[in-house]
Amino acid sequence: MPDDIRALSAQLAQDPQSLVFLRLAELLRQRRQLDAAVRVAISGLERHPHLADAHDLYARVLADKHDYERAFDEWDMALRIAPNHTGALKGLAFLYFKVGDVDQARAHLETALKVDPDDASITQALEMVHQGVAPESGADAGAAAPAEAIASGAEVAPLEDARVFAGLEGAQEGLLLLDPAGRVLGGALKDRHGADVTDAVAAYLAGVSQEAARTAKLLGLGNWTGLAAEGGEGNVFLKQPGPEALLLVVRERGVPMGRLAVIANRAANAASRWLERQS
Amino acid sequence: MSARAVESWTLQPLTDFVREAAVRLVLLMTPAGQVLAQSGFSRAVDVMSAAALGAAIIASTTEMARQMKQAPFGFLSHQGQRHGIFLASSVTGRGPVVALVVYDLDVSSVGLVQLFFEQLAADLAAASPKETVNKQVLAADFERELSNSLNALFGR
Amino acid sequence: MTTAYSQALDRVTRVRGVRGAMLVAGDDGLVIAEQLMEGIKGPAVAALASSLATRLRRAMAAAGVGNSLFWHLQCDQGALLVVFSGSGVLVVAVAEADVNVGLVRLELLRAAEAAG
Amino acid sequence: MSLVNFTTREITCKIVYYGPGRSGKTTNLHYVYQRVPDQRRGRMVSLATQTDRTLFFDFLPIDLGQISGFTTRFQLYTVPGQVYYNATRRLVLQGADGVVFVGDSQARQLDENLESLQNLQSNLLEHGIDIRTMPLVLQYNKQDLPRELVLTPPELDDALNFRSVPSFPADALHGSGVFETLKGISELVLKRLAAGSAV
Repeated sequence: MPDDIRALSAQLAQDPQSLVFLRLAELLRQRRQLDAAVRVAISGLERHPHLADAHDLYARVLADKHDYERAFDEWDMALRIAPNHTGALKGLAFLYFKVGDVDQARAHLETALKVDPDDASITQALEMVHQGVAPESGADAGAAAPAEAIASGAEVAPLEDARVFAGLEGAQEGLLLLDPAGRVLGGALKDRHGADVTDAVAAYLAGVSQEAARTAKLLGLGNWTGLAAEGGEGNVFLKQPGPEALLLVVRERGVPMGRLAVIANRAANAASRWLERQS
Repeated sequence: MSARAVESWTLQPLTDFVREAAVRLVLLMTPAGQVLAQSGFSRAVDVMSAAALGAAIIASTTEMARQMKQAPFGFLSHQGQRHGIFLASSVTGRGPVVALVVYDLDVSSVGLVQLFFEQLAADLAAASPKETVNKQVLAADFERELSNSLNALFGR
Repeated sequence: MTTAYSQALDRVTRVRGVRGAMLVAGDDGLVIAEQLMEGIKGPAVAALASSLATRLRRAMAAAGVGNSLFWHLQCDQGALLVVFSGSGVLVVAVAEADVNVGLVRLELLRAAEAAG
Repeated sequence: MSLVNFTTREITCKIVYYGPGRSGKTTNLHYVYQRVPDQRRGRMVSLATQTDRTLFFDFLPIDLGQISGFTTRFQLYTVPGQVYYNATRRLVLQGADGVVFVGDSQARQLDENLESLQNLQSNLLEHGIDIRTMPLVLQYNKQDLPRELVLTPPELDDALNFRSVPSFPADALHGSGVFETLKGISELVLKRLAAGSAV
């Protein structure tokens, strides 16, 4: 079992009520461990039956298993809970497209676009629906059929880095913004070999910030304001730009810690401005 | 995490401890091995075996300390490949309570468990009712029911 | 052995603003040696520093930046600074918020070397 | 010290099988273990030597079900009989609600029975307990052996049963008397609880 899956499983076992099942099931889905993903999704749904994200997630797993009828029901339920859930709208569009109902597919995608006009994946999917073909790339590896490509748009990173960290040095990489449950709000991380490690790092960071907060509190050090760490291959800086967010900056070892702190402060400011606009 | 208490005042301190120390199993018991509360166990009877064994370890090390004319040990720790076991006792208004704790080595540590055990001990001492419980009397027909139950148990 | 430890810790605590230094067994979060000012709870520092270190190490491994060598938890009323020695021992300093981080880091690295 | 909880309506009692080495205490527990349905018993735990002599104790939790609306559980323990294990015997005896003294009926074992009974009395005293206040039954085990080797129950009563507590002849290996003994001690222990004197 890969470490990130193990870590998420352990986190879920520790706190079965937490929303970490969303990340775990998604990771399992991406690794094509679909039966395991189903189990995790269902047990999550049992605890959070009114969480649209959970229905959306389960629907994606079902769609991957080609169980389209139940996937339809789940996306439908997600929409009943959250009528503007773009993931569910895209999912339903995918199913409609798949059965040849282009009008419904388009209608759902257009609703989604109204909710999130900046989501490039929706525009892209709309184009596909118009043309009836898919571009080569999709978030899922491998050759995606047109319909699957639309659905895979549902898992494009929820925000684009440029929007959160616009104008910052190195905004394209090495910056990650998370919510307290460890879900990615913006940014992405790649390791030295170019592999996307966003999910795995995000999963661990929530635990790091909780432990940092507890340590500061129990040792009577007040609130923690930052965590700087040197690694053999690079340096990291962790900050809390707001009560509901966690920011990680990763730079190669050549970047001095002081400079890293400056970058982190700037990124934190950008992130907190962005967070304010969201609320 | 599923926590269950025979003595309800132990429940809140126990739940807090499980969360803070990130441990897998906890058993609170009397030094004679009677279970007061547990968290994380799935079958009631396994809890009893664990309690009997845990109490036995505490009893034997306490006896060892006594023979060495020393104060009883503060805590006992055993570290395996993946899990650690931590045993310690504390004093409450209702008498001594022994805690048996099992934790995953990659999630918690003996230091963390020990740190939050101190809190648990303080919480238990604060939560324990000081007055003795009113003695109540079991129903009069209990002898007949006992007899029936024992007969049923042995299939007679 | 014990003298070597206390000498190593001595140098750390001599830095202005450092309120205590200790050697901690990284895996089990227990104190190996300590030199602390009044009011600092050694066992709590040891347990929490080792727990945070473990979590941080995993996150850093996942991020592909290698083993963590030094970290610094900045708080508004103080700081925790930690260096990893090769043998799984953490050298920990508890300090004021405005301590000279570079100097403490240097002394922690020296202490780590001395501790083996 | 039994645990009686009137809120959750649970009773847990500790019963200790006491007696000289090889008198059949573990055999009693094994028989109970075999006869009690799965869902009514827990794992039997034996801390034994390689030759199956009890080293520390055997332990068997059983569930008596609902009695007067109380979920009632018994924890059965044995102690090691060998004289040199007295420290462990005293530890296991701690907190006992009732004692089953398993005697060996063989005539040549009479002295060992007596010695073990005296040892029980003094170990209870170490815990501050007068044996006269402790629920106690006697079991005269190995009554299946040839008649010329064993003493009869009345003879054993004369020799061991000074307090005229309930006594039961038994052949624990084949099960006769095991159930009667357990029932006997259960009644004494629970009667004492019912009287409200032991809570």
